Amino acid sequence: MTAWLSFVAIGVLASLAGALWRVWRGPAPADRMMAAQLVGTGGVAVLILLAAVQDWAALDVAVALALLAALAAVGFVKAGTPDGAGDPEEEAPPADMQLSAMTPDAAAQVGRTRRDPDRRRGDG
Amino acid sequence: MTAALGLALDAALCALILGVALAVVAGRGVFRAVVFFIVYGLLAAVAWVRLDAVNVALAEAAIGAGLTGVLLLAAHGRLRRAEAAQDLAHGMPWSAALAGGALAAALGWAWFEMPIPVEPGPELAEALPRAGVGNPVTAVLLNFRAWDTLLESIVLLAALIGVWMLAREGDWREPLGRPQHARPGGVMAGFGRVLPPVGLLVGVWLVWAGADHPGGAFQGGTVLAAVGLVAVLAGVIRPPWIGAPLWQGALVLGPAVFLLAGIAGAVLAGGFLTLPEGFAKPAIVTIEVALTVSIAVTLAFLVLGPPEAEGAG
Amino acid sequence: MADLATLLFTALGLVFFAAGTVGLIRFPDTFSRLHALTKADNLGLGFIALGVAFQAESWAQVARIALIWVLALLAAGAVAQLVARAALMRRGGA
Amino acid sequence: MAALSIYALTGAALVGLGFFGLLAARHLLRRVVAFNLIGSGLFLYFGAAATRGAAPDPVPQALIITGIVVALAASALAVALVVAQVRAAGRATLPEEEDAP
Amino acid sequence: MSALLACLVLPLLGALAAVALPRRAVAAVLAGVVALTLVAAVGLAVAVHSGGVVRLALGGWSPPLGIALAADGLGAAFVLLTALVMAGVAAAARDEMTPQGAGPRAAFGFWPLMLLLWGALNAVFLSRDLFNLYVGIELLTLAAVALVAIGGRAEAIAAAMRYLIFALAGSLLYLAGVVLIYGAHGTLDIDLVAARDAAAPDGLALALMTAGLLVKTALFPFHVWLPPAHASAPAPASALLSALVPKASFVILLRLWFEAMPDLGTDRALLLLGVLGAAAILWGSLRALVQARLKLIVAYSTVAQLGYLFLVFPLAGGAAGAQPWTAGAWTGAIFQALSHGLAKAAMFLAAGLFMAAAGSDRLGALRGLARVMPMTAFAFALASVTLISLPPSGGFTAKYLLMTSSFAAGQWIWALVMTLGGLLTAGYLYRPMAALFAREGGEGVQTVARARQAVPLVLAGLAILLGILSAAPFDFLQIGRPEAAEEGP
Repeated sequence: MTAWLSFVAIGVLASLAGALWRVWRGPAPADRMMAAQLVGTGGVAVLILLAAVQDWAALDVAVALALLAALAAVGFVKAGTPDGAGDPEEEAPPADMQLSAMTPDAAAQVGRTRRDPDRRRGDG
Repeated sequence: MTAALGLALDAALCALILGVALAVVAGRGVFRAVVFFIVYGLLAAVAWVRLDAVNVALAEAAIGAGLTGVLLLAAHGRLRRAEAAQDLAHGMPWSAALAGGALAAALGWAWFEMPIPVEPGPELAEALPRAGVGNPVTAVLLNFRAWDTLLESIVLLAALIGVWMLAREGDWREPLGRPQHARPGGVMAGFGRVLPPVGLLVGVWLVWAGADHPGGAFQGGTVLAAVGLVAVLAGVIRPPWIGAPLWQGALVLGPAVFLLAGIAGAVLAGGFLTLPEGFAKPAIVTIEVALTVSIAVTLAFLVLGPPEAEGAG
Repeated sequence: MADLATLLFTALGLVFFAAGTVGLIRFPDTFSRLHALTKADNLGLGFIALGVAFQAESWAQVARIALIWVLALLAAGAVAQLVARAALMRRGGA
Repeated sequence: MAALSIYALTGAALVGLGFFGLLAARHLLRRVVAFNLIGSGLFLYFGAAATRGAAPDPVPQALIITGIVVALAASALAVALVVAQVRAAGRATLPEEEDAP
Repeated sequence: MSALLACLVLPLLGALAAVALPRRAVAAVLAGVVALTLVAAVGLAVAVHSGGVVRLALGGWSPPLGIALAADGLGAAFVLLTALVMAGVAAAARDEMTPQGAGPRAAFGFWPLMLLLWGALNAVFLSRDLFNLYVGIELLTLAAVALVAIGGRAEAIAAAMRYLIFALAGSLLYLAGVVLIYGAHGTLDIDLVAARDAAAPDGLALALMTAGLLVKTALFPFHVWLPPAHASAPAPASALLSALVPKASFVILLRLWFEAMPDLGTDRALLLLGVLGAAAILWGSLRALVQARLKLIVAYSTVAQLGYLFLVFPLAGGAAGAQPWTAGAWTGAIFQALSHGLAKAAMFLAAGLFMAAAGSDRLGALRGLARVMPMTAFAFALASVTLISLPPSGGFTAKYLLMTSSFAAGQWIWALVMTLGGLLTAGYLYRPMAALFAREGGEGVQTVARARQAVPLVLAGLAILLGILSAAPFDFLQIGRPEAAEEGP
């Protein structure tokens, strides 16, 4: 079984090479991102396979990788928004983003989250 | 058969790693380099598992692929306007290629010339049972070479103060990082609410398991930092400002507990950083928990960057 | 029996990964690549996870494998949606 | 041992590639990336060296974890400096390296 | 032992307190930490003087498992130098680095960074473990780069960036050597490395570590990062950076070439280090001659003065063993490092006061300042005496020792370089002195409090005192001196 699982791991790695070609080519940043995402998923798959082959502790690595891949993905998406700090689901704001230029609910969001530190200060 | 397949796996993995590294260095475009670097981190984590170093694999997955990636991505998001500027040197920089090649060749040569040392095997085998924890890497980090680890936790603090020194004068009292925003009720905001509880669990588990299984303060702290960052990026929580007392306390808690434990060792057990046998495990766990808090907060703040006012390009 | 299940599911997983990669390389535009991809790689991971779960020595390991898959699914789903949106915005703006 | 040599030589090559990148890159963010590549390659080399004996030596693993964390701290400061540099000077290169296109 | 411990722990605890405590409490804590650490440094020196080398195995684990610390004459002397300079800088910056004076950002950052730098320096001066030294110099680097960045202006940020790139490249080269050492010998302890069975990659390891440390010490031709970095930091930070930081990597170099691997010091390698040092003396001095700003003159002077340190390698190093002149050369180089540290700190602090008074450090703006600030101008002149190596300063003793050794060793070329360097030093320091002591100018400048003017004077005076009392420090520096530099029968 170990041999077979190693073989599958090699196969997944080989398919990752194809995904890497897409990261290289692009052309859109979204292409690079999605391809990188595929590499991430593939890496997690390889780690799961290695857990069975070598050491079950590798599962913890896979968990950490999956979690951090999610963070990197959010970073990806954020980096793609006009001001680098937004959310593609907001209406496209002008390049020089100001509070006044935000959609009402986005402004409300900023206003709401801004109250948080004050509340914390009250607690502490 | 299995051995041959294992070797093939290693070869394939290393080929991918080298290809990715080449793409990082040689490809035009900063965004491409950053994306390839994140991919590199993923593959390196797999390589560490192959090298029977799960503790390192955890650190690499969390720090190399995760936090460093987000750090670079966020910076790239800021710098797009400056990207028109020059990316690589013009033409082929032969002297750089020569230097890099010589260094690689020298290290490659050294690999085959390097004898396998006997030390510190015997000393280690003798001392490990007295170290208080079952995970030998944790024993080295928090007992045998605790002074390294203590200094390292302070290195993080120094870097953070350095990052803060790059704030603009007028922004000093603002919350840390750029103001993040997301559509309320949207996918990203939802993400920022679902992921943190899961991540919290994983982070705490890694610290807890670290005493006897792979894991530890740095790995767990990094995961916790990532959790906080997701929440901040998704606009769910707002980061504090410099000088918020509770947070400043969290920053120094780990190094302070570590230093004070070290001094206590000097007073009670006859040496700085000496953990009395029998008391070593609770001491290590206490230090680890405090360190985890500080590491998580410091790393999250490091990635967020200096405080910045609204609307400042 | 467990070995057979492992064999079957991991093989299926590998097929899906390969298919995802082919799609990623061959499909003509960003959007179709995106759609092909998110389905294929998560199915691939799912099958591999399932296959390996048959080899697990304890329920804790199975639970961790499940957690990994859920995390990957969650991330991939959310990200696909956001990326599609971002790509759309960029295309609309250009 | 053969497998270990693969990793060690990969590590050595990574150090060389990273060093090349550090010297050849102009964009400062690329230099930060190259620096990380060097460190990572060095650690891989070290990790392979640590696995040569009968049982893996935990000391290098601990040192590598320390090194990874230190590298992150340095990277974070470097990235913040790049951002500040762009804000202050409008470009992501060092002033003396802005050779004419 | 408790003094050694206090030297390591107090600055770090102080730094943590400076981050966590509210602003008002910080001032009191700072004063306490600075005073106590100074006392501890003196205590350590006394302990080493009376009882010989002080050793400590951290955590009760002795090498190769644990990390060993040791305070020998060399280490204790640098710890004491650091404490003196730090105390001086703290006193000088007390009124400057406040929210009112320098803004909340600099006022918050300067104090913890200064203390972290202090902790890192002491950790490096006392450590016997190669990897621990790596962590120490990384802490040092990050704190130092952050101190440059406090300057805030575009040129300071570019200088900090350049500094960081060079320093990180240097750290990685050093680390590569450490990896090779551990890979081959399974130990990182300097004494165990000294007792190792030689292995083929040892030479490569030493070369890599040395290259990395040379970059960090800003030896010619790796010096380009230093002048802009030291010139664009705030004056108290510049004083720390120029007086102390390059000495840390120099001390590691001494430990490597004289204690860990003296067997690898081939004549050619030692000669190369000496030639680079000589080139640094000449090139740094020539560059200092043509600068128009005082801080840049002082910074290029650091490049030149660091060059003298490297003459120790051809004069005292090598596997050939002890020669009658090695003790003199070895001690001379350390004297140079100590007296340069004191004098350079005084110079940068004085430059800061001139800038505060005249609003600029262009030589033209400094004309006639000596009449308004006689004390500071006198301190600057006194520091110059040490750098030019006029008797009876510490700089004179240093160069006297180095010169007699070079004649005794038959390597008179170094003496020639030193003579030339002395003349050039006099040349580049003449220009700011001529401006300061000019008869006209100096009207309408802001006055600076006397207490602040006293600090550079004290530091410059200590550099002179080092020369007058040279016999006692000479003996002190022999405590725990490595065999390779031991005097012959």
